[in-house]
Amino acid sequence: MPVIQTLATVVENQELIKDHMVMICEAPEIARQAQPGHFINVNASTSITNILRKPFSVFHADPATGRIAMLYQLKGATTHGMSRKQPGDLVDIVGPLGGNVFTIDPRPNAHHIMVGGGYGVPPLVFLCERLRESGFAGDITFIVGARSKDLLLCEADLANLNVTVRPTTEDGSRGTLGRVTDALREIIDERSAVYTCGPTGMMKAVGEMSTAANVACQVSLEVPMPCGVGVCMGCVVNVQGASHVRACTEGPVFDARKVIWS
Amino acid sequence: MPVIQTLATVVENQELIKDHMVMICEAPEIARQAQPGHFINVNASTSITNILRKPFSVFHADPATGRIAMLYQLKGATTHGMSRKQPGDLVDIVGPLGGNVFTIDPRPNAHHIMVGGGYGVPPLVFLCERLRESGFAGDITFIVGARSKDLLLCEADLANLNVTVRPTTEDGSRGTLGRVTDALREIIDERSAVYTCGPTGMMKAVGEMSTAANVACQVSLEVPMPCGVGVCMGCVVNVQGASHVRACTEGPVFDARKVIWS
Amino acid sequence: MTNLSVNIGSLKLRNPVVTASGTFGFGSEMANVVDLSRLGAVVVKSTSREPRLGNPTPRIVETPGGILNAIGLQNGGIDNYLTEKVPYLRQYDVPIIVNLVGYSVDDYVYLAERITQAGGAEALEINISCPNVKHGCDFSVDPKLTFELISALRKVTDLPLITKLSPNVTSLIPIAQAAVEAGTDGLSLINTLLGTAIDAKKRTFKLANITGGLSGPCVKPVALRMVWQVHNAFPNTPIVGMGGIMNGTDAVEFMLAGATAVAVGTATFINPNAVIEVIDGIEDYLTASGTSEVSELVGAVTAIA
Amino acid sequence: MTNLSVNIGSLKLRNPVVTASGTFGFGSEMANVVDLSRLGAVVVKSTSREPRLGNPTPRIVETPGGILNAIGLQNGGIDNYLTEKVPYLRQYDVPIIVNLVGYSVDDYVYLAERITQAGGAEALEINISCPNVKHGCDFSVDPKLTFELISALRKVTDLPLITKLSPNVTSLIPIAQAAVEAGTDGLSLINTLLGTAIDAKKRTFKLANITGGLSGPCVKPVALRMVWQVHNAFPNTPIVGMGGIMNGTDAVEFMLAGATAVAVGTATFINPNAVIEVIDGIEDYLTASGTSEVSELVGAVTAIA
Ligand SMILES: Cc1cc2nc3c(=O)[nH]c(=O)nc-3n(C[C@H](O)[C@H](O)[C@H](O)COP(=O)(O)OP(=O)(O)OC[C@H]3O[C@@H](n4cnc5c(N)ncnc54)[C@H](O)[C@@H]3O)c2cc1C
Ligand SMILES: Cc1cc2nc3c(=O)[nH]c(=O)nc-3n(C[C@H](O)[C@H](O)[C@H](O)COP(=O)(O)OP(=O)(O)OC[C@H]3O[C@@H](n4cnc5c(N)ncnc54)[C@H](O)[C@@H]3O)c2cc1C
Ligand SMILES: Cc1cc2nc3c(=O)[nH]c(=O)nc-3n(C[C@H](O)[C@H](O)[C@H](O)COP(=O)(O)O)c2cc1C
Ligand SMILES: Cc1cc2nc3c(=O)[nH]c(=O)nc-3n(C[C@H](O)[C@H](O)[C@H](O)COP(=O)(O)O)c2cc1C
Ligand code: FES
Ligand code: FES
Repeated sequence: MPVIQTLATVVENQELIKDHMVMICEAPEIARQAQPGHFINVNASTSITNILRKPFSVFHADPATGRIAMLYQLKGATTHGMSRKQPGDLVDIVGPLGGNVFTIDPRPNAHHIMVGGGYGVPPLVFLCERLRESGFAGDITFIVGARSKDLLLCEADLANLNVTVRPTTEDGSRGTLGRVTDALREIIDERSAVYTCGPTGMMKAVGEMSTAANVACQVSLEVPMPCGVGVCMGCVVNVQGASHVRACTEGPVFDARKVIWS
Repeated sequence: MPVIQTLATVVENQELIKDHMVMICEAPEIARQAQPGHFINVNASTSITNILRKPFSVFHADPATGRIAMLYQLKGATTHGMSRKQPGDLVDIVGPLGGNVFTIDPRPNAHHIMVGGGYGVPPLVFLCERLRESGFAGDITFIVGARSKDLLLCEADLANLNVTVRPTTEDGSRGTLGRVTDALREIIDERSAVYTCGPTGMMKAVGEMSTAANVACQVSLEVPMPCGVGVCMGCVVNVQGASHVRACTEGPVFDARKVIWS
Repeated sequence: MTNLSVNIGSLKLRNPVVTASGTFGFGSEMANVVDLSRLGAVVVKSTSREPRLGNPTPRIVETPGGILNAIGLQNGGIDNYLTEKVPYLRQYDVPIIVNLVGYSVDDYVYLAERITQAGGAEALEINISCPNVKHGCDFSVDPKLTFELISALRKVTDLPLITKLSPNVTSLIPIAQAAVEAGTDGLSLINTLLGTAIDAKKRTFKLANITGGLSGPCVKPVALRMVWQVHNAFPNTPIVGMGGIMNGTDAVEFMLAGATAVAVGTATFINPNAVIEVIDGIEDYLTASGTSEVSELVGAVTAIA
Repeated sequence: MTNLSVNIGSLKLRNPVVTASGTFGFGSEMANVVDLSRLGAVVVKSTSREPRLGNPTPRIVETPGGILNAIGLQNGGIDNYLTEKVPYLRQYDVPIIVNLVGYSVDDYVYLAERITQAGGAEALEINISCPNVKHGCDFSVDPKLTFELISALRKVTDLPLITKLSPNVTSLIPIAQAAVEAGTDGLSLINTLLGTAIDAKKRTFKLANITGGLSGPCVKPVALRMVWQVHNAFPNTPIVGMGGIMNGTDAVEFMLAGATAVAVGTATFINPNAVIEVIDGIEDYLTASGTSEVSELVGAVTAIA
């Protein structure tokens, strides 16, 4: 799969919730290839102290329109640079990147359970889209966690996908009071296929609960990725049976049972 | 005179002629102090290869409105950064800078002759404004040189100042055919007081013609000015009787007879 | 028509642009981004006798105008290199330069013999200068050790030897001289500058290894100075110049300073296609300046009149 | 309330922030920008026995994340310093640290005696490390010469001696050790890294002097590493840390690495008020982190758990 480097034209770039924005841009080649779990390396920093690209998950990719979307949280130089882009501006991106993406549990009666938090939600929304596009009509549950209700992401996107959304908030301002695992515990069973992306602590807990329940769980790891293409060796993680494997090329998606959480 | 460092609000930033723009911003303190010959150090580069401020002459300064204007030619990182500023954006400026500015020949019957080229024109326009504001009603001639007529700057500004404008173009597309010195030669006499700013070669020729005619001529030198405040010793020039004097603090305006052209 | 080819000893490069060791993997990673057969040569990641796991993470952090890395020479070892990496690269019409690293002269000699016998490279880059491993710098700061090492290698291989120098020394001349007298065919410089970064909030170092090697645009002025000094001292020894090359103009600057070839490293992280853009940039420069032979640039810089 | 004061030998600074020699003139130039009495100390431009004209222009060029300078120690000489610069600075309640440069031990001794007798400074910074003049670096690369120089100075003055080290060496430790054993009260580092810049179009060097000294944000990782190494080797010798400090956070990083005080240089060119912002930034950091004494930061960096 060829990696595309392109100056994509920004079509839309708007705030979704506080400090979180969605950028839509035109990148036909990438839109054709991108799958849930793939990420895009963005070069948008104007600060001399940040010269590297930063990775962002593919949120939507539409081969028909040739457009892709990224959902980003305002953090540092790159995301602030992205936030200043106007429709019509160009954004320097490389992608789709990632050697191992989400693989759909093929069981027809599978209950696909997405567990997402923060900017871990978008790739899982993309996965739900592709599940439905693939003709899967069965159960999909999306457990989305946040500190409070105004930080919950993407409920709108999920509405149209006939997905059972189970919000959990740590302050109980919406949905289940507590953590995503509190919601997961209630529904996990042998039909479950769990996919998770979000804060590392959350993914670890979800992975362990799934493994304990003997349910397959795929986690999309977040570690700094200086190059994103497998040549810098800066993104290595430890997995069962192999030390220092590259998260960008062996991952970012890993089998939860294999991950050694540091 | 205190040097002001401020984030000035851009009021207007528009193209004047090809590759030349005028930025107007709000800087009351600077507007109050600035005199013709003063310059402003602008920090607007977003390129990691250009971390220093760059100097720009004061084009207009209005204590009443608290606004200053700079006319800039698009060259590198700083000027391109300036060109992207929208009204309402902030621009990081330091000024007014310069230890020696234009001094007006006090003779009531003096014939003030400005000789400007390229972005050397704006500080001389400012000087004409101040001459008229000071109540001087006598003769002011402005010799403005350019390669061809569409590169002539600021004729509009001068129209209202009862200044005799003598354009010279190297292709004869407007005014006198030839160099500014061809126009100067025709009018220079003992009443003349010459002030010049522009390409170094032009200033040298104007200075030498004035000196030969025994007429005082003030030149505003252009050399790279890494700090603009007199501490880096990077801007030094040689003048009669003194080697390596700082153009930013002893100048930028010098007596043409003193300058040793390298 | 411009002629881009250059020679390093008996090694002919179709153009002066190679990859910097450790920034291009073993080529396979980049084959879906870059047409490898356009490169002057592929310089692969440092290869050692045994596989190495390298340092713990974080291994790379950003600094003003550059990055610090402390990978610690993670690599699969010589067996893996010869059985997996070489066959893959041989699919492409591009010379391989393997970067060798060891703890002792024996290690280097063993590696050179294995590769020479197996035909596993067109040239050997001898890394005596990695700042991120213990003893990594013993050779690079000691002319005597450098002379011993290169002499020993010269005996066991006819492959062109390119000795990679460390910038973390008072003067590169004695080290370069030792390598030249021992029969090195070329010199490559610079490796990374030893540095560190600190997280003020956490009051810890940012790298697990504490110190790391600085690379990227920020080091270019130091690298250019060193290339120029070494070229002046040894005008007949080809230099592979590197350190912050981001585009064709940077590459031309290195050649004017005295480099016969140039390597692109950190730039590849920011711009996966950088190495190709550097080749095209050099060609554009030659055309624009009416220069027919790229070799005319080598050492052609002069003082301001 | 936070306590910002630190000591370098017998010299008390109200806060750890001083100006870097050669980037703040003799103070007078900056008096209309900065309230000099807020500074820990004013470190003035290198002063020599005779006036010096310095190098031809261009003297300063921009590089990625920094600048190269080759001023060549232009200054008015010791007489001018004592008759004009000192009386001016004495209008302000701020310690003066004069940076001394000479060709020989005699020069330095002469300067130290003149200044001590005239009460022309509260401390002497001994510049043995300017890369932009011939012989400027002889002392800085030779422990024996450094020992001789500092010993000679120690005999003729009771003023605190701060020896300024060059980063262009394989190891700073032997030089630092020589200065410490000869009785220096403190060390300041780093001076500039030797580099060059080339104009590809013109095929000339950009600096009239060919080489220059690199400073600014780009050198921070190297400077931090050196401060940390020297502090580890000589934990009781106060260090004035510098190299790319642009804000309070940078300054805190240097103190965590082992600096007792910090100097702001190139930042002043970009932001004339930088030195004040650094002072305020350190104070904010101390308040935010609930640290009462700035001295608690010195050398407090630890490895990642
Ligand atoms: C596979 C993958 C997918 C991702 N998808 C998304 C996404 O869809 N949306 C989204 O918003 N984010 C996503 N991220 C996270 C995002 O890439 C980072 O937050 C990125 O650093 C933001 O860039 P920035 O320049 O704005 O902030 P930065 O300047 O990078 O700083 C962000 C914060 O992270 C810290 N930091 C940065 N780099 C490092 C490092 N190397 N080591 C330690 N700390 C560091 C900084 O100190 C700062 O506190 C993803 C990350 C990965 C690995
Ligand atoms: C007192 C004074 C007043 C000025 N007033 C104006 C004005 O009113 N309007 C205006 O448009 N310009 C003015 N200038 C010129 C302006 O400051 C420069 O052109 C400036 O370099 C433009 O900045 P930049 O970042 O856009 O371009 P840069 O990135 O600085 O590059 C511009 C060009 O100049 C070259 N250059 C830059 N710095 C140096 C250096 N140190 N040595 C050699 N070459 C160098 C570059 O190579 C490039 O070709 C003035 C200069 C001075 C000294
Ligand atoms: C992440 C990384 C890993 C590197 N690994 C090696 C290596 O294994 N062997 C080696 O000789 N040099 C290694 N280097 C140094 C580069 O080959 C090169 O000398 C240096 O980065 C300067 O070039 P640049 O500024 O273009 O990156 C590495 C550099 C980086 C950034
Ligand atoms: C233009 C310029 C002139 C300098 N002149 C001197 C000098 O005269 N004496 C000296 O010891 N250091 C001199 N230095 C070095 C600085 O004092 C300081 O060591 C170096 O710039 C690193 O700090 P910085 O990155 O904050 O600038 C000079 C630096 C610059 C940029
Ligand atoms: S991010 Fe560079 S190897 Fe994975
Ligand atoms: S510009 Fe720095 S001294 Fe004149």
